[in-house]
Amino acid sequence: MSDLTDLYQAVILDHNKRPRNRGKLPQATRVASGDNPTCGDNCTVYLKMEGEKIGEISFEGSGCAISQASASLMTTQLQGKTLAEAESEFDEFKNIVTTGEEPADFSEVAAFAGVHAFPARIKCATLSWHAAIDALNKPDQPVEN
Amino acid sequence: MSDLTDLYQAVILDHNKRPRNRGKLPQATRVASGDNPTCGDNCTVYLKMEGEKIGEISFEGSGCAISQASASLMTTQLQGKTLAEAESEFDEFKNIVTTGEEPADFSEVAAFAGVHAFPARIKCATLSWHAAIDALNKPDQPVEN
Amino acid sequence: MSSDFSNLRVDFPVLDQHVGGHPLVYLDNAATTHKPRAVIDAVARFYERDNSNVHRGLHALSMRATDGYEAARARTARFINAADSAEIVFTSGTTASVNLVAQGWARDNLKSGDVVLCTEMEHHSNMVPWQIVCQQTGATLKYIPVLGEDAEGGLDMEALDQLLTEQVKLVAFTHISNTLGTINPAAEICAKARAVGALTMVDGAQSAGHEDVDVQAMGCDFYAFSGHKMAAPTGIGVLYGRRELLDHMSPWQGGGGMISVVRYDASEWKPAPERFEAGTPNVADAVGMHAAMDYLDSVGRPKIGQHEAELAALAYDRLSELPGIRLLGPRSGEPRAGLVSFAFADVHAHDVVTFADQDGVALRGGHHCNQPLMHKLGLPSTTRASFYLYNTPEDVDALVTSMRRILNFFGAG
Amino acid sequence: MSSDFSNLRVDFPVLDQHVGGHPLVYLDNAATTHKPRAVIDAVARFYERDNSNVHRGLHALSMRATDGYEAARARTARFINAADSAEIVFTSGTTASVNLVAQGWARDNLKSGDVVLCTEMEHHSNMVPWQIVCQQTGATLKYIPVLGEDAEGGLDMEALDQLLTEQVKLVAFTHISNTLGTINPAAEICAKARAVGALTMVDGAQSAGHEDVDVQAMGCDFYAFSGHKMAAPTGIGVLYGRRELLDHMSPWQGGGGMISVVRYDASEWKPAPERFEAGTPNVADAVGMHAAMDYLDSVGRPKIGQHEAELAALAYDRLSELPGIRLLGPRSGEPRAGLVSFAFADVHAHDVVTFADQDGVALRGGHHCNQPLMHKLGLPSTTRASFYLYNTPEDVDALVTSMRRILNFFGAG
Ligand SMILES: Cc1ncc(COP(=O)(O)O)c(C=O)c1O
Ligand SMILES: Cc1ncc(COP(=O)(O)O)c(C=O)c1O
Repeated sequence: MSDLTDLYQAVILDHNKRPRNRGKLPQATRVASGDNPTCGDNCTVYLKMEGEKIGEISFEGSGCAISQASASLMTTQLQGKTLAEAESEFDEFKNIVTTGEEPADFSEVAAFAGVHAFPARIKCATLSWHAAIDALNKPDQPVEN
Repeated sequence: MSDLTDLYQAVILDHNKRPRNRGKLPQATRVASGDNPTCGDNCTVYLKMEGEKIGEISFEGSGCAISQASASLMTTQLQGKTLAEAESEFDEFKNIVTTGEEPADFSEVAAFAGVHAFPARIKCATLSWHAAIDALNKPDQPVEN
Repeated sequence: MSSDFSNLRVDFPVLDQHVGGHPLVYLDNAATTHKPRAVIDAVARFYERDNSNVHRGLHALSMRATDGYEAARARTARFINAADSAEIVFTSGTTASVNLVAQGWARDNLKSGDVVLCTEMEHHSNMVPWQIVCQQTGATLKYIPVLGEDAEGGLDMEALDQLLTEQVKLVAFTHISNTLGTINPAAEICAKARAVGALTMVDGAQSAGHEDVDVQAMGCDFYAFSGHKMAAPTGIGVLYGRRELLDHMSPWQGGGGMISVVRYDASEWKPAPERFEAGTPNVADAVGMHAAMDYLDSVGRPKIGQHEAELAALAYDRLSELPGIRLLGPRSGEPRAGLVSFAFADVHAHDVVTFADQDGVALRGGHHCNQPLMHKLGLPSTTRASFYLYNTPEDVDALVTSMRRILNFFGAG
Repeated sequence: MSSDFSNLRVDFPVLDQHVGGHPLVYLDNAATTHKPRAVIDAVARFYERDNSNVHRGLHALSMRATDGYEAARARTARFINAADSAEIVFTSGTTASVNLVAQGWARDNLKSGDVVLCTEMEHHSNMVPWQIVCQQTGATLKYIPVLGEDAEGGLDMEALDQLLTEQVKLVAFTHISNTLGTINPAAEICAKARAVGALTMVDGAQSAGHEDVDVQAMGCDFYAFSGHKMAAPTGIGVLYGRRELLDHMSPWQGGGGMISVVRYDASEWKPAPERFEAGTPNVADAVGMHAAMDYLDSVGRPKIGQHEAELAALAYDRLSELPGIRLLGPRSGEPRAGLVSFAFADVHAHDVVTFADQDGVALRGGHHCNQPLMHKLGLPSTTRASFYLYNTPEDVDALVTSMRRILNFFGAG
């Protein structure tokens, strides 16, 4: 059970139970979706840009605790970031979930280190991040909600 | 080696070396061919009918010693026979090569009893017989040689 | 619940292991089953004694390999009561068998205006090949609906009667649903199809190793199954087809072994079954499947099926007591095959399966190759527990205990 | 002739037996090879410890099975130096691999006026699929001729230059001929094909397990081989395809595992390699093939190839002393792979093989899935002796002694 509590840390259970920034974003200017059809997980990320930076961010979708918590945490991490900054955050996140190395600076994303012991779950953890980066790479345009 | 000399009995070696009734039959009225493409064996049987009976019979083709000897012996057996008689001879022959039981009446076809120990060779032994029966089942008509 | 069955566990070496510190409780049998020692040994023995290519060989090993391969074919014919060994085509599995019929029969015989009938509960392997061939030929694919909000009502047989027009050329349906546990009335569907002149393709992946199958009594035209789902090796499966049909079908693959004559400009085919077995066949695994058939029939497939069904019924009833659970397929007391699919309101199937694994309980979570049905039922995925002869009532206990623990862990208990 | 090789015989349990009262001398390796203990055990171990379905599973066994299957794919990529594991598609064998390209690539891309180039020495498995798809698409199949009355001259490379027009869309050729022992200049043919914009499909059935293969250096677009011809189990094979090609090819089979989205009306496919692996894959035999690759590379494929070639050269020279013999393929002293095909003027190949079998010598007699070439050479069939790492010069002695005895028996000596 040690592995399991590593995987389902309190941070993750909390984000899963009370997701932050969940729901559509009325004034979103960019949106992108991703899914993991083999699991039925899916995630849509909405962005309202302020210049080069993310002004507001939200997500919608369904999936396991790992994917929901990761999406929720992702929104709190990327708020205010540029594309370049978001990409480097994602690189760090990918490193955490694939290697289990916890980042030097104490941060909530460290909670995802336990995922590395469950390779089949890595895709769950990164799904929303991929959607966010996809959205960031799009041009601004009115989004039909 | 006992099996082998059973298979290649003197009768068979003799018919293989000096096949009887080999070659085209100029006045043939019926002809049929068969082949065993997986081995490259092939056999054509020519018949000149006299009423319901086989007047003259010959074969052509190439194949292993078993198939050549069997064709040669078959021509000597079926000479003068009707379709019904030929079919019953073939039944007896099939019985010999599949069961190894030698016929009660002493006859050359008993030489083929050894084939039953080599199931892969049964087709070689029966190829020419099949062609002969096919030919017998056809109507008489001039055959282009 | 015969106690004979727990004695059989020792025949399956893989069961003798711990996962997450707990004894393995393997409940993923609808995905694949384990192999008894007799099957593992039959494959090894083939490689140790008889290994050779088949058909064209005249030396001792080759004749033994050919005999072994053809004996497996004859055994398979007996296993499903086919009239003739020539009606048994060895393939790599159910999926390949269905694709063979789709491309070898349907592609030549369907045209615009024709209809293929499938069911809403089909596995992707008996659905996607029909989508593809309908797209290729212009035929239309229609679905027999599944009744009930939890699909508890089975196939809508009245809808079937309406859908079964003269345009229908083929009805492709699963004998037992791998997602719902529903047992379809195969003989009845085949009879109805035959009455309008349609052929039938029965997906036997979940039935062949679980009950006595008699394709002649069932009256189907094609029946497909996989070895690995019935105690046999991976990589081998079967297509049964009525001889008249097989002998008139186009080959699906060209190559060695399926030809009678090859010239540089064109070729001629052997009759069935060789016509459909291009290339060197999977001899060792056919021999292994023969051993699996002997094993299953020595236990008795009707007994196996009853045992599994009892375990599934027990699991259904025990699980239905859990809070927030939604159970799919036949309700308690209704006939059900040896599996149960369910979903919790607040815990996703992935979390369930990962959690159960730590308790040593192997489950499957996902869409079970049945995405459109999941979509219709409004579920992203379910958790499935599926039983086989080596499972026991204690395995059901372990399942239920593990489910209670996860509900507690996620605060949903 | 390194003595290391006779030490390897003990690794192959099947060799330790008598046939017709004589120790088995297995010279039918071009048809199928034997499996070392390490491979037999790897398959058994998979069933005993890790057996499970792959891909969609989240429990321990399923993750181990997936890891084993994907490790086999990565190992296969290294085995032939593919740039990327995603370029490795597991199939049931060479024949299936060729058919996959014929139906997945050629059927969509060929049209009337296009040309597929094949060779006169192709195995039916790399010939009949092209006949079928040319018939389906209206493209024309042409053949690169083989030179010499005993086919001793190899492919006619000048004719190739003439045949290689802009109309040629694909050149399909064997790396090593299973009938002649000819080694074709694969890199050169691929370069010439590329120069006119044609793709290349290399049949590696006789080369993959016999020399270090580097698909990137060879410059081919597709390369196919079978596990069973290189010490691995039956029922598993490989299609290598360049990623850009695979990602744009249509799936060949529909079903579970190859889809990303299935709706009742239509479906979408996963990228390669999954797109081409519908259904439950042959996991155990992929794991077995991994073990075979490790085994072969621990011995060293270049050493294996050289050893076989030495035995074949020895056999060629010794056999050429026999009366009435006709030997096919490269002449003495010319490069030749590890096999020899021959025919006697007065004794048919069937009689030769049956006779040799009684001496314990396993040979193959027939057309070797190369009917049209046999026809061109005016031979109904030949006898073939083919060698692998476990054969020895003593095996060549046994072969020659047996051939002398049969010539005497039939009064042809
Ligand atoms: C040159 C060649 N190509 C293709 C094949 C076909 O391989 P398989 O029968 O394993 O599909 C063979 C062997 O039979 C061969 O020797
Ligand atoms: C009902 C059903 N049909 C078809 C299949 C496909 O079988 P396979 O993957 O062995 O080809 C399965 C299992 O995956 C199944 O459960």
